[in-house]
Amino acid sequence: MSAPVEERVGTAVSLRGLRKSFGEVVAVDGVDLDLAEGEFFSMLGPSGSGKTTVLRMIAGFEEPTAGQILLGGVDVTGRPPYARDVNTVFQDYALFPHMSVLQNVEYGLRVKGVDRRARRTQAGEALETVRLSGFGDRKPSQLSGGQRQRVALARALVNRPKVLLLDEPLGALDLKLRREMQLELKALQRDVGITFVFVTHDQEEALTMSDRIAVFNGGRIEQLAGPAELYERPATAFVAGFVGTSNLLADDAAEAIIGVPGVFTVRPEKIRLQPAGAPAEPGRCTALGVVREVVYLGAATQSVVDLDAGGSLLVLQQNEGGSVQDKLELRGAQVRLTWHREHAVEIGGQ
Amino acid sequence: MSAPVEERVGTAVSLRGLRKSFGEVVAVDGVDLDLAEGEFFSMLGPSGSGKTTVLRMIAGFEEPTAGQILLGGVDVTGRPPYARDVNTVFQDYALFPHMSVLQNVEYGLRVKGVDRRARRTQAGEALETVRLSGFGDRKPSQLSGGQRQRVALARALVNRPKVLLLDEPLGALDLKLRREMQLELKALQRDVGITFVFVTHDQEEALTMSDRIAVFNGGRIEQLAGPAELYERPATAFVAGFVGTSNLLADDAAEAIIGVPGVFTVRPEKIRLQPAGAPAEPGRCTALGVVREVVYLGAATQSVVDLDAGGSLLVLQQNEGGSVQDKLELRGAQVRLTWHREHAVEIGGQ
Amino acid sequence: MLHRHPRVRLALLLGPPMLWLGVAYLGALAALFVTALWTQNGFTGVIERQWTLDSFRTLFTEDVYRTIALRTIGVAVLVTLVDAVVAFPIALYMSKVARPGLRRILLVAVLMPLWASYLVKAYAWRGMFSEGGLVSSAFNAVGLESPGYGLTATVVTLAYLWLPYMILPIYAGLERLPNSLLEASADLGARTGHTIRRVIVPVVIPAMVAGSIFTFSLTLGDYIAVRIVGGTNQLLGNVVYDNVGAANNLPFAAAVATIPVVVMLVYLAAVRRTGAMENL
Amino acid sequence: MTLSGPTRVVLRVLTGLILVAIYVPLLLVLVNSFNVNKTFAWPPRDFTLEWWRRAAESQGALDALWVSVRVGLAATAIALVLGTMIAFALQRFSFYGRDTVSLLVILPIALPGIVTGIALNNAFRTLFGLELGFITIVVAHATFCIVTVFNNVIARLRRTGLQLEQASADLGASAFQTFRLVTFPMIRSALLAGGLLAFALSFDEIIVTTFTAGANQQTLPIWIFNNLFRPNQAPIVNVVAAALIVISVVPVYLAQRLSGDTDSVGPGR
Amino acid sequence: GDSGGSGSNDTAGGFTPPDLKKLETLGAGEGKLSVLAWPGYAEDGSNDPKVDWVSSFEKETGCQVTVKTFGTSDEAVSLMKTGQYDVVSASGDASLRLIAGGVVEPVNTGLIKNYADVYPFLKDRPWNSVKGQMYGVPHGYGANLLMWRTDKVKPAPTSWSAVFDANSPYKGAVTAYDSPIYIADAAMYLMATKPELGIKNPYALDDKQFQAAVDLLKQQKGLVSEYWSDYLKEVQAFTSGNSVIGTTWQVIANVAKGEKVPVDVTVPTEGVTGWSDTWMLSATSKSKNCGYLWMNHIVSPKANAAVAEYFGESPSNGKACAETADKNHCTTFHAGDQAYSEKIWYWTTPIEQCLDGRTDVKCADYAKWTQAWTSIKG
Ligand SMILES: Nc1ncnc2c1ncn2[C@@H]1O[C@H](COP(=O)(O)OP(=O)(O)OP(=O)(O)O)[C@@H](O)[C@H]1O
Ligand SMILES: Nc1ncnc2c1ncn2[C@@H]1O[C@H](COP(=O)(O)OP(=O)(O)OP(=O)(O)O)[C@@H](O)[C@H]1O
Ligand SMILES: [Mg+2]
Ligand SMILES: [Mg+2]
Repeated sequence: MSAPVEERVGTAVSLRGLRKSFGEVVAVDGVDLDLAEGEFFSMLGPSGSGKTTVLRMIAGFEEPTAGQILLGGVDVTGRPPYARDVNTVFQDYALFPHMSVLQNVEYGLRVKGVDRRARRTQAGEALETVRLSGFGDRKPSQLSGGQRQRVALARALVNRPKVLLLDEPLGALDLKLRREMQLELKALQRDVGITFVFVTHDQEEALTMSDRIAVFNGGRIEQLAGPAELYERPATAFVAGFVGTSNLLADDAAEAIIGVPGVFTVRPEKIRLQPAGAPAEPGRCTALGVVREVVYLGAATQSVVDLDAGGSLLVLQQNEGGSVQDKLELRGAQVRLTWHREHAVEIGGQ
Repeated sequence: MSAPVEERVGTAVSLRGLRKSFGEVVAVDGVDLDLAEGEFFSMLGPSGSGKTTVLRMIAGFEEPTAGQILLGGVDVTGRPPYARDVNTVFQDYALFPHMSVLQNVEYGLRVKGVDRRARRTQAGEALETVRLSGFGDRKPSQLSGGQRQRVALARALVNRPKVLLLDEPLGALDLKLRREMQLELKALQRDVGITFVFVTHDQEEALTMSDRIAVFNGGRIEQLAGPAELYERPATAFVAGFVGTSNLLADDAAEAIIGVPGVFTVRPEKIRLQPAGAPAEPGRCTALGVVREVVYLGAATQSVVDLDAGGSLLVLQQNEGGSVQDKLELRGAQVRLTWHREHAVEIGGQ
Repeated sequence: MLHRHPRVRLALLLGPPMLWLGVAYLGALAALFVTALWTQNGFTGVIERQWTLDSFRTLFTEDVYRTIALRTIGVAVLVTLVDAVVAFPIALYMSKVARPGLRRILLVAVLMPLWASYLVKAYAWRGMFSEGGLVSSAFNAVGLESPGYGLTATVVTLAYLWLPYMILPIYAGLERLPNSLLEASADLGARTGHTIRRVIVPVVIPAMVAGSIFTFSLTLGDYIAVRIVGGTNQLLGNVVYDNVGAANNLPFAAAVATIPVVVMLVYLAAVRRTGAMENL
Repeated sequence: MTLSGPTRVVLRVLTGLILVAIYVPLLLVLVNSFNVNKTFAWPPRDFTLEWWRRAAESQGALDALWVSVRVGLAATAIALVLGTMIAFALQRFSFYGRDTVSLLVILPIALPGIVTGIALNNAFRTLFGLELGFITIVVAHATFCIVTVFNNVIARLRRTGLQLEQASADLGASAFQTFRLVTFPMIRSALLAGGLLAFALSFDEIIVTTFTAGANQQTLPIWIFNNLFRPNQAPIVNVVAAALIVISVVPVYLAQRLSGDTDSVGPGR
Repeated sequence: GDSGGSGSNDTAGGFTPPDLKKLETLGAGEGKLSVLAWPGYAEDGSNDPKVDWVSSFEKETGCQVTVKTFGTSDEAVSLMKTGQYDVVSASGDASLRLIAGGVVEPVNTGLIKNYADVYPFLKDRPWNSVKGQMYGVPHGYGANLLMWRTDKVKPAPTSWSAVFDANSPYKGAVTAYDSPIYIADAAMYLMATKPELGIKNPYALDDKQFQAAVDLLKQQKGLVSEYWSDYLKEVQAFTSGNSVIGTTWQVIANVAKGEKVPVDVTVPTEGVTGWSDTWMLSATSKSKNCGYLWMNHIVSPKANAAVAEYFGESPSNGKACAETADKNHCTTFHAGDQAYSEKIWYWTTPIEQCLDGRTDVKCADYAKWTQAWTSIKG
């Protein structure tokens, strides 16, 4: 999906031992990061885990309690926001209500003293990039949510910042629009080649869009990896649970099924659901159980199976063929679950 | 999933030729519906399609311009909200901020004059149902989004209404929480046996939870069916696109691949992606093409394939085994797509 | 019952206040301005109900009334400007810098002078502007001549008296301005001056206009402060007062009173579009 | 951090200066209440407690204070009722003439006090045949106080919307129950803020009062006005004003606390 | 001599007052009395417990008194017209208007015991009687004197020219009384300095005379630092030095001297204007008996002395001089000094019919004076 970080030309953002406390609350507790130029980087984590605070420190709205922030190798830790070559797309867009769309987009150029004509041209191009040409004269209040989101994007991009910070920019949009905007945003980033730092608490969004993802928990980075590694090889139970469904096998069940004690996680889509009498396959772990619940999801069917060995597992089956009714009727049936040994990932218990 | 409507004892809600216009705007344009007792009924549709307006007319907040509303067979069209045996869970919960959780839940009983002790008991039970015992003394502002949602639910359920109306009750929650609440809500509905009328614009949510779904478009019901039928057999292009991804084959492409002219839709998960050289299988339609884009979604991988015959199709492949890298490397490759003939559903063009 | 008849509910809600404001208050105003078209017996002060435009003729032909009207409007404009300029920084500090605890204290500090008597405050300023008072000492200390009693003192005193009425709406307006807008401006490269000029000021203008309705109308109607610190100057309020309270010439007083009323109505009509009415 | 460091410093300094400018005259009043000079000549020759002693004995000041409090409370009560009614009408209904109504509400405060004063004076005497007195002061004050309540309440209604009331009706509450249990608690702090400002407005009003007060009722400002013109009484006026400033901290602060959200105190908002 | 003495002219105006009956016999008090008074004329101890001549009246007569004060004569007239007040302390520039408007009624002085002790030169004057019928009880009088700061104004002035002359060295520090009636001061000055105008009475000015007085005042405005209308303002102005010379009342001078301000007062050579106040009874009063009792009380030696001393004027009852706390009070205020009193042009309401008896011209009436006053101040 993207080239490994090492091949990149330079480092866009470096955070060194970044800490921030508000009185008693430690919001960010020692973060080290290097973001490559042109990278699409996501910060994923539950509410209150410190994502926004890191972003605000990069933008310069918040002074770190300790640590340094480097942009393109230059230490900008003490600088005010207007002296940093980064721009932000706010969650609530923060469009200036008294200015037209065009004036909003021009704003950054205007304060830099770019002359009127050049400003018009560049702002016009930016609006074209986000497919809003012709909306320049409207007031933000006359736009829909998705359109406002795009204006905010154009307003930031027109300045050609080295780094673009986005704090849950899609959080306020509805599902369908959000999906569309995800694709657009990703395509845009590829076109303009600017480093994106993207904050979200939606794991699907992070997986779909990012080159790399940092999973935050309690002010620290719990795991930093590409989407596939993060999903397939979660380092901790927290990551396993937060990124995808947590399907844990522990204690006796793990011992009985996998043969080793420990805590393991198996992704639901890796598990094959077969009639109880199906023959065992070599190289695959096997567990017997009873289907407690079947839910039709459209593209897939999800079943909850109570294992004879204890615990339960979620199983996801793509609805490629066969009738829905057949699948639903499995409720209460004895089944055999199998998966490749390698898909049971041992995680550092927590 | 649920017994067919005809077997049910009675009809909880009937709408007869319901219309509502606001000045020039026709928000609801003739809706006829019969909801069975104990049914989990969803209204799905894009923004502005009239879902909320229908709900508000059932609750009594809006007077219909024409048509009738029957609750349990009784015409309640002109009655004020407090004289209807229905309760509503609002999108933003509408919890009374100046009352504690317990006082919120007790409210309906209080205004009915239920004495203090009985009230306490019933409210306590309702809080237990939504797993919030022990939170009674908090103020709504001291709760998380999901907890507030459950209080709103308890506040409505404690009145044991015949019908519970829910207007995008999960819209404000984040993805993970929303999934959890979907399961809880569904289980709860099964336990209490109250008819639920559930408004959402999230198709996954509707498919997962409902007995039946009405798809709204422009103030009318476009299709009314169970989840599987809706998903597998969309009646119109609109439904096909709104419920799931719209994968359309039309004109020449349809003629070339399926052999008949017309507009067809194929769900991405029904399509098998094979090397271009793989042998054709009997009974399956086949199309050749080039992979334009591969996106890793965690549990599945989604590819966009440009067909040689024209147009493009989305293909969804469950990530059951195999390396992610292999899949991503298919970008640009020649592939063959196949699917069962029956999965290409002809839709009424629109 | 009522729920079926929104018109009835509306009538019940609006009826009493409209009787009060629309009938009693507007009626009183109308009666006053009808009086302006009557005349009075100069000696006994009895109003004679004969229609005449004499009052208005005097008002428009004598230069002195135009002079006084213009002076009064000038003072009102200056008072409003002084208040806007002074209120802005303190309102900005209260809403965007001070922490909630301090904010509350500042708000109380700003509101408290409203409870000290108007007259007493005006006399306090009289003391400060007198020879040897604080103001003249301060001016003399830097080698300037003290303004003494006069229009300057009037403007300062009135601005002081009406200041809370300007601070409160501006503060409320700034309070509603999301912090993220200020951050967005800085983020886009604007220094603070830019941000204030281009983002904060345009957004608080309606609030300032709302405050100016108070400062304007209060100044146009004042006749007391100018007598205390205004030296030999008089404002429209004095003319009205002298004619009604002193000369007992209600018709002429009513005619004079039409000037501030017209000024305020024109002003209200002009600011209506700014959304100031919502910010009062 | 929404404003840069230097700006914050500048703002802090300016705020300090403005507060000094606000409080120097008030301090002067306080100092003068101890000034031996009967016309509070500056600088004071000497200090005395005489005026405070005499003020404490001044029945006239106490009576006037009591009249002012009663007038303020009555006018505020009326303004609360009428202002709330208009706010509900304008916020909850759309009808022809809404703009006119909202203009009408602000008119009494937007027109100069002397105009309102002579208009009401003339109307009370000639149109309504009322004898000037307590009632007429209350009526006049209530007229221009309505707007502060109206503004606070309508701002609150705009912010809270209809949904809580619908939720209440949905749960079976009648219109009256909804008002008592939901609507009123929701607007309570706005009523408090608007009422406080209305009271303050009434309490220090002098111009309209001059024209609407009868023989037997003098409010505190009128008492002050009269006593400034009486030989040897002026210093006592300073005492009364100084005492008022000090006492007023209590209601203002309490109201701030009770209303909870600081932003709802304003001539409206 | 006759230079002053507006009193020499007994045929006031020549208007006919409404025909109202005076009370013939005194009955019992009605129990309450509403008083409209200059500040300091009816003190009930509520402002200063030591200053109280109302409580004793209430005790003696059972008439409960409420007091409303007014700031100018004109205010008094408009308040009296509301009919809410039973008695009023009217100055000469208000009284005729009250009489002509039928607001007050003739008074039967025979029912007022203390009337006999009132200085005779205060009785039956044009501002308190019409055609020999008294409309009230004379209460006290005083003059509008010239006051100056002895340290700043040298030599001591003897003429009003110090405040009227365009070349006055005290430019910017002159003060003048803020009322239309002040036009009479200018007219009086012109009477002496411009005899060619033929002014005989400063309250009876034909168009030319009136214009001359107004022009003089407009010119004076350039000298004026501020116009005063209350004690406090003038005392403060003289204390701070914002004003150093101007018209004043004796009481103000006394207060200023009490505060150790170096001031002095004089009756300039051109004469002075002044006031003589009269208690009058409302024609629509429902408490007329209490009103008579009040009029009797207020000119009783004790009360009359108390008022005169508190307010700072000459009592109208000679016996009051024995009751003043300051034994020099009557001397200071020239009480009973008929010659001094004759020098004062007492405030009288200017009306269209010239008060000096001319019938060939119309004189400027008070409404004109008011509008002129506005244009003088500009
Ligand atoms: N200005 C502040 N003052 C005090 N505490 C703060 C402040 N800003 C953030 N915090 C605290 O710091 C912690 C981290 O907050 P932050 O906003 O960075 O989380 P987040 O990961 O962005 O969460 P969310 O997904 O809810 O936006 C939280 O506990 C929060 O309460
Ligand atoms: N009170 C109203 N006045 C005028 N138009 C209204 C009103 N309420 C709804 N409408 C209009 O009626 C139509 C249907 O609105 P409705 O709220 O029912 O849609 P919805 O399906 O619930 O949409 P959403 O998903 O955005 O909530 C819209 O066009 C809307 O603008
Ligand atoms: Mg955040
Ligand atoms: Mg809706």
